[in-house]
Amino acid sequence: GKTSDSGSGSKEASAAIAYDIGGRGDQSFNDAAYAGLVKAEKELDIKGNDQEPSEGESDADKVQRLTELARSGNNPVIGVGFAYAPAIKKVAPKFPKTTFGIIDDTSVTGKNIANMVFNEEQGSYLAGVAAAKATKTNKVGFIGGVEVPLIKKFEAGFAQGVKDTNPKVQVLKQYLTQPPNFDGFAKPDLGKAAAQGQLDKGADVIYHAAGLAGSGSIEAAALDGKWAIGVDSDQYNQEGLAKYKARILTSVTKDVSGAVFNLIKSVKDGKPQSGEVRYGLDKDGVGLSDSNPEYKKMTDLIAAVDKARAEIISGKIKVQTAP
Amino acid sequence: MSTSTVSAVSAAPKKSARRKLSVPVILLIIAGALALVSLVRIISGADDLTSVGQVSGALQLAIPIGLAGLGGLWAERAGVVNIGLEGMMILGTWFGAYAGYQWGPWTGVALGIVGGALGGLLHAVITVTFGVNHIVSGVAINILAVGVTRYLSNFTFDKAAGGSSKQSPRIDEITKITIPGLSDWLRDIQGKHWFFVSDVAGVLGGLVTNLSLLTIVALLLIPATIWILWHTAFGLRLRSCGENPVAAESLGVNVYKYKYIAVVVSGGLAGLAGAFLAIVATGIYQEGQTGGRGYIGLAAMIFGNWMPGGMALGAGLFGFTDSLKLRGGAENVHAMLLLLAILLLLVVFWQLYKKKYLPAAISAVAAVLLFVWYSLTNEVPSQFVDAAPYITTLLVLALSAQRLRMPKADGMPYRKGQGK
Amino acid sequence: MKKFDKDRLILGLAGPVLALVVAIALTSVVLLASGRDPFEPYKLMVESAQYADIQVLILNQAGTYYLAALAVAVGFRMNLFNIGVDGQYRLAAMMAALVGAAVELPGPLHIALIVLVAMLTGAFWAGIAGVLKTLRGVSEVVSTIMLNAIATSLIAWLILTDNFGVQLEGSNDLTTGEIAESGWFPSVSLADGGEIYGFTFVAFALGIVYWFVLNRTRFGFDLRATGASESAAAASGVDAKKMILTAMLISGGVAGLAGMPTLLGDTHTYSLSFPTGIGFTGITIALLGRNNPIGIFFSALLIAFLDKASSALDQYGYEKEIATIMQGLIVIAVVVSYELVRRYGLRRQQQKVGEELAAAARKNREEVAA
Amino acid sequence: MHALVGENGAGKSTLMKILYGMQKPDEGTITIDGEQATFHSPADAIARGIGMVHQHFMLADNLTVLENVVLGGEKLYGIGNRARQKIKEISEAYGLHVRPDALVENLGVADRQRVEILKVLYRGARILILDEPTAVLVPQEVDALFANLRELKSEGLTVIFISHKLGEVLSVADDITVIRRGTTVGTADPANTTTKQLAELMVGSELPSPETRESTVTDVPMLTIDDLQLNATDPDGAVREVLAGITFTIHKGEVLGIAGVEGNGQAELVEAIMGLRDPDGGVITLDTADISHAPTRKRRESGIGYIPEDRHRHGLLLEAPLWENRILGHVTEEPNSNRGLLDLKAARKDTERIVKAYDVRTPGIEVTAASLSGGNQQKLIVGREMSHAPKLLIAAHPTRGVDVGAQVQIWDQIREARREGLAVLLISADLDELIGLSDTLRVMYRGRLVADADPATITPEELGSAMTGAATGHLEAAPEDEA
Ligand SMILES: Nc1ncnc2c1ncn2[C@@H]1O[C@H](COP(=O)(O)OP(=O)(O)OP(=O)(O)O)[C@@H](O)[C@H]1O
Ligand SMILES: Nc1ncnc2c1ncn2[C@@H]1O[C@H](COP(=O)(O)OP(=O)(O)OP(=O)(O)O)[C@@H](O)[C@H]1O
Ligand SMILES: [Mg+2]
Ligand SMILES: [Mg+2]
Repeated sequence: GKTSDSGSGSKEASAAIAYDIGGRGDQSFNDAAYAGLVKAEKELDIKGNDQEPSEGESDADKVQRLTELARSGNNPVIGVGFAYAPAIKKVAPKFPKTTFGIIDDTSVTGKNIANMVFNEEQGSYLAGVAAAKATKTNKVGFIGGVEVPLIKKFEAGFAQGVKDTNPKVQVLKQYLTQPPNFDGFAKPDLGKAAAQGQLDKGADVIYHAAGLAGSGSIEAAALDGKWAIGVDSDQYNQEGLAKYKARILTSVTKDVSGAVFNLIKSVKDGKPQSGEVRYGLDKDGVGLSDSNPEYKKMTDLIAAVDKARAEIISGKIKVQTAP
Repeated sequence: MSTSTVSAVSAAPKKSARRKLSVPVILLIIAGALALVSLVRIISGADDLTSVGQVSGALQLAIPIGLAGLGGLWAERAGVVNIGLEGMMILGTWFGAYAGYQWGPWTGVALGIVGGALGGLLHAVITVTFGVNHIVSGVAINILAVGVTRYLSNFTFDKAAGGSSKQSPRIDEITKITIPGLSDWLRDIQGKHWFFVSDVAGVLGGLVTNLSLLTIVALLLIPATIWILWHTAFGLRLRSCGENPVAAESLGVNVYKYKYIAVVVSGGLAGLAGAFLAIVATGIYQEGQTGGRGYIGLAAMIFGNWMPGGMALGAGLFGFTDSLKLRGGAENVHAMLLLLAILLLLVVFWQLYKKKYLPAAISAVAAVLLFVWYSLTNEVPSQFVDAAPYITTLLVLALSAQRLRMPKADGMPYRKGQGK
Repeated sequence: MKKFDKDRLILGLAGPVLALVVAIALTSVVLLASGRDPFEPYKLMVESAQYADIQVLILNQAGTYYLAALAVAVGFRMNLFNIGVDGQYRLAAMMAALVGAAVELPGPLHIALIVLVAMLTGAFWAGIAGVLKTLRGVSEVVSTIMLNAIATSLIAWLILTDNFGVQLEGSNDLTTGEIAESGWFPSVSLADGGEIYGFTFVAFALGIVYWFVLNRTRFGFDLRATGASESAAAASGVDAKKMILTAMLISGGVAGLAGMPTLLGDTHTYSLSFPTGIGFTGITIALLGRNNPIGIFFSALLIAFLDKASSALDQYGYEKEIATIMQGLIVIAVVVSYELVRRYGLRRQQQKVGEELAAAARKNREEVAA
Repeated sequence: MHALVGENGAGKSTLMKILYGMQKPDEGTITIDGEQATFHSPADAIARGIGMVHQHFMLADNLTVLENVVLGGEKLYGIGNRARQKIKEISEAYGLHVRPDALVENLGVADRQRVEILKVLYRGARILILDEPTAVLVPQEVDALFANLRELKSEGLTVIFISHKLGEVLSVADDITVIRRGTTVGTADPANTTTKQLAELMVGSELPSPETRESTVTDVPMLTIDDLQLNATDPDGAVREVLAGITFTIHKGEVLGIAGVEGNGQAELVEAIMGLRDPDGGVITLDTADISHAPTRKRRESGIGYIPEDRHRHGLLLEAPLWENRILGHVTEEPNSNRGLLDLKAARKDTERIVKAYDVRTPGIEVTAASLSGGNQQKLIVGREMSHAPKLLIAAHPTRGVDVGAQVQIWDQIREARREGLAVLLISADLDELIGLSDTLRVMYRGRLVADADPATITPEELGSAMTGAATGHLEAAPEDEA
């Protein structure tokens, strides 16, 4: 029979992204990828396509989605999130001329596969340094959304950063849910309760890697007059959190949007990225934001963070990726 | 001798099956439970077990569940099973947030209730007027609510500043009250970690600290429900529709009307639960925010034997363990192992007293195992911590004798004029 | 008897057709109200379903749904509401994948072992609810909701690399390790449309077994009798408790199979991204199909179609949530129309009874007069 | 006091439901006090002073008497103390002995009946409709009821009542209407009509009598019960004796009748014999096999037939077609199944046979059991149980709610099977039936067999007094039965 070749006549260059759970509008990971696509549309004069997953779908759906996107002439086709790994493994060999990008995974490899990965642990390490410097109670908190290896990377880096800076500081950690229950990325009231628990125990800096649920943590910390550290994007500038921005000390950024843009650009330029493309502190792929004026005033803290940054880049400090 | 009257003899009189717990007895039970928890707290050092924060967190987590459960109770007391609570709750979050961010939180609450009530109305039309299986209708409403809210978000929140297709802009807060002197005083006492006294202070403190006005409204709805359903003519009629609608009909009660009212109120309460989640607990609408709490509410209602007090207890238990796990679960839940071991020990004594030797032996072994687990470890793996609320509920249900009595005609189709 | 009553056949078909028309009309109203073209989405969906690869996707999904729905239906047939199919199939798939990856056996044996483990695990997990219900009177609605959540935690713990999980180098996913090829269920390959999982056919075959067991065996009769009236069944010699436990075990066993098409035909491992929520869709489908194996088959196809064909909408600027709305509306419309048709049929039957009695009465009167 | 009689499914209940506004008539008029009335709902009928006590009680088990009574009439006296007071008042005025705060669930049938009557009086009804009010009462209770009714009549109330017991109809009614298949076929004046004439008017046949004098009793024991003990645990943990020291033997060809006011353990005795309850002590032997703890199915297979007291709860699958109901209870036996598989064809065929042989009035075997009238449902059950040639038949109220014509049939069936060696345990509230059919009589009171009697000599009145616990031991026909 026929196959789903929507064959939209690929005269115009186009790129596509396929989202992970949450999809567009999650104000986090997926939105960042979308921002990269939009930027590429504007600056590179290409057409951007994006597709959402359905809840609880299987690999077969992802295979179908990627196939359809590749077949209709999109190049590159980017899978947002490690869940796309098995699908890309199946689809990439069938479209050798198309570049496939995958974020957060290096387990599938191929000539036409670009694995975009981030050293989240490095950014988190810096957050740990900042937290250790900012705390007055010698207690800081980490809140992870869902207990998966990726989020544990955040925890590991953070804890190491804290310990290396001030061994006396205690790190409280709490995960909100267990996979495949991804509520821990979506329910702010869980983040709030967890943060409240840590605040009650005396923590005065709370770092969350919990997506939207983290906004609850930020709220709790802010209402209590304590520090919150954001994640993924610079949450100080996030509209939904404007009310609490004064208490958002800093955020660990992860430049998914840049990574997406770079891949599209490389394809457009005829030199498609391939293999592992790692974004660490060195390339500003991850980092620590400094939009909060209060943060800018903490010179001691900034100095410590900058020192740590330099040492990580130079390789003097090796940051662990698992707690 | 054929003239003897028989009327007095009839069936051997049985004792009333319903034992009424008097207020002092209830208080005594609560005090006993608290003392036990206090003991465990002292032994394990998990001071968070009855802290102000823990109790107030538990309250916040319990309220949406309790409101949903109350919604379920209204519907089922009138004989309509409402598994659509989840969907009505979703409608509540959406409508509540939609109105809330534009016109203020209280308007949000009102519209959230309306949203849920609309879901309830649909459920009533399908189940009462068309006589469709209640579960089917509920499941359909759950699907529909997800679809409708997500669809609508594309046209509303997506365009709003600070919102997206999955999330609303931030909603203003509802006033929170803290009784100034009292709250601090109680917090101080709790902070001293004395046996029992601190625990009482913690619990009371949790109930007077940072209390959203909507929380108070929600709490008041429980006695209000008891009063309406059990002490008014309206409530009697409503309940009769769930017990024996044909009998009610034969006495001139308009069964359809009461079922409609009950189901719409049920939806409204679920909607309020949703609005609470969006406006008080979170401050935004968030896709998937309800996360099955409607089902948990239903479970709490069954747990509570279709009675408001029991339902509140179920929701409270759930909120309590949920809060425990979120607030440093590894330690708190570890302490719960000890609590459980002690409770099981009490069960053993009870069973021995009742001469049930085999169950006693089983309970004893379980208690010992728990105790060994407790003493050999420092924390519980976070994966199991997550399961704590669910396991606790199951254990409580399994250990307490179950004499569930649901309304007799619950879930049964009813057609006017077709009673036997 | 008048098994092939023409009226009855027409009535039987009229229901679903009417329902679909109404549901589509209502969906169009929603589209129109939101300023969208009220008809194009259907066209897009139907067009998309003409592609072989989408058809394969639909069929495979329907097979999975079919198993989950059968599991739910077994419970429903005796008034047991197994909300726990979701947890049961996930735990079962996980355990089956673990065992499957740990051993290597000749082909059919390997598969048989995996399937057996899945069924036993599903049955075990459902059995907990069954035991709690029979021994302690715990409502299965509550216990299965709780067990779903507990299953999630248990899986999360088991799949840790410290326990039984495997984390591939460079991957952020946790898996149970890959099952050797001898444990893969052969698929039916189409030229360019992908592969129909072999287990899909097993699923549909199970529908026949379900029908046969329920309608043609003593056990099935007992089960249905218990569902229709527990007290009457008990008096007829059914051990209600044993029946509850058995039904729960069977339901769980079938639920355990729901993950098999995907596991044996596609992923060959259980990972954090294994499909979820199938148990809940199964409830919808079982209800929509009225616990009848053929009804369930068509419902599963319908829901799978809406699921898969709707992804095409996204591309053309339509919100694909419209398909979810449609699902809800279809379920409502279908069950309402079933009910209306049933009532109409009942009225006709009563009329017939009445006519017969009236005729008899007339005859009687004539006799009395004579 | 107007009596309405007619065979099963004649339309008596339906007519009364129309009168009470629960169903709508297609044509015709209702006139009350010379004024034409149309009712859209029971509320209209209640407003016009009509009250109805239904054949199947309309009480919510889980509510208290008070709640059941005030329901729908809350405006009258509220739902609190005023209502309680009023209930006590009415209860005393008519000697109803109703306790307002008891849970209906815990009441016996007679009490429930009085609650039903009180419900009607509470609303100040002037016209009282009673659908088969005496079917479940013992003679003394019937007398008490009629005394109540006479009192009401003397206060100017109108009473319409339906009964299959023609004797009592003649004794209390002032006027009688006979209906058959939905139309009035005649009226009768109780003063100069005999039961025989009335029966002929109803069904065109003679008044049946359960008399059975030729004895077929053998000395081969079929069912032996020895010192049976059954306990129940109340919700508050207290253990109650439900049955104690029950000992009796039923021989082949013998009918053992058990008399007793409902709720004195008869139901539990039946359940213990059927295996629905596990006895706490004692031995049950069926045809030399010890079945004390055997599962129900095993007992049924080894030859126990069961006509349950509550056919809707224990005898039928109401929503299933007749042929499936024919399989119920005998799914493992011929012709219903064969080595684990059902034989639908044979089952259908056999259902057709039963429908014919037992005159079950139905348009076919595909209709649901619920669509049959009560009497016809009963005939189907009897037909089913007799079809498996049972060794022992447990018949609880086998003719309750069954018209005279069908009664004869059922009695004949039992007699015939008895002649072929069937042992029968008969439990009935209809004392004429009990005395007429039984070879031996036992009286049950508070879970014990307290008296026995010879059916040849005993009268219903004497039996009735023993049922209330007033007499024990061997009851003699003469009044000087030992105390
Ligand atoms: N509106 C109607 N049209 C035609 N037939 C009807 C109608 N209403 C009732 N019937 C039939 O007439 C019979 C009436 O049953 P009803 O309950 O009135 O009988 P009954 O005289 O009370 O019998 P029983 O003595 O068993 O209680 C039923 O069998 C039913 O099939
Ligand atoms: N409108 C109607 N048209 C035709 N048949 C009807 C109608 N309403 C009721 N019936 C029939 O009336 C019968 C109900 O009779 P009912 O149950 O009152 O009989 P019954 O002899 O009084 O039974 P029981 O003694 O068990 O109460 C059923 O067969 C039902 O199908
Ligand atoms: Mg009748
Ligand atoms: Mg009758």
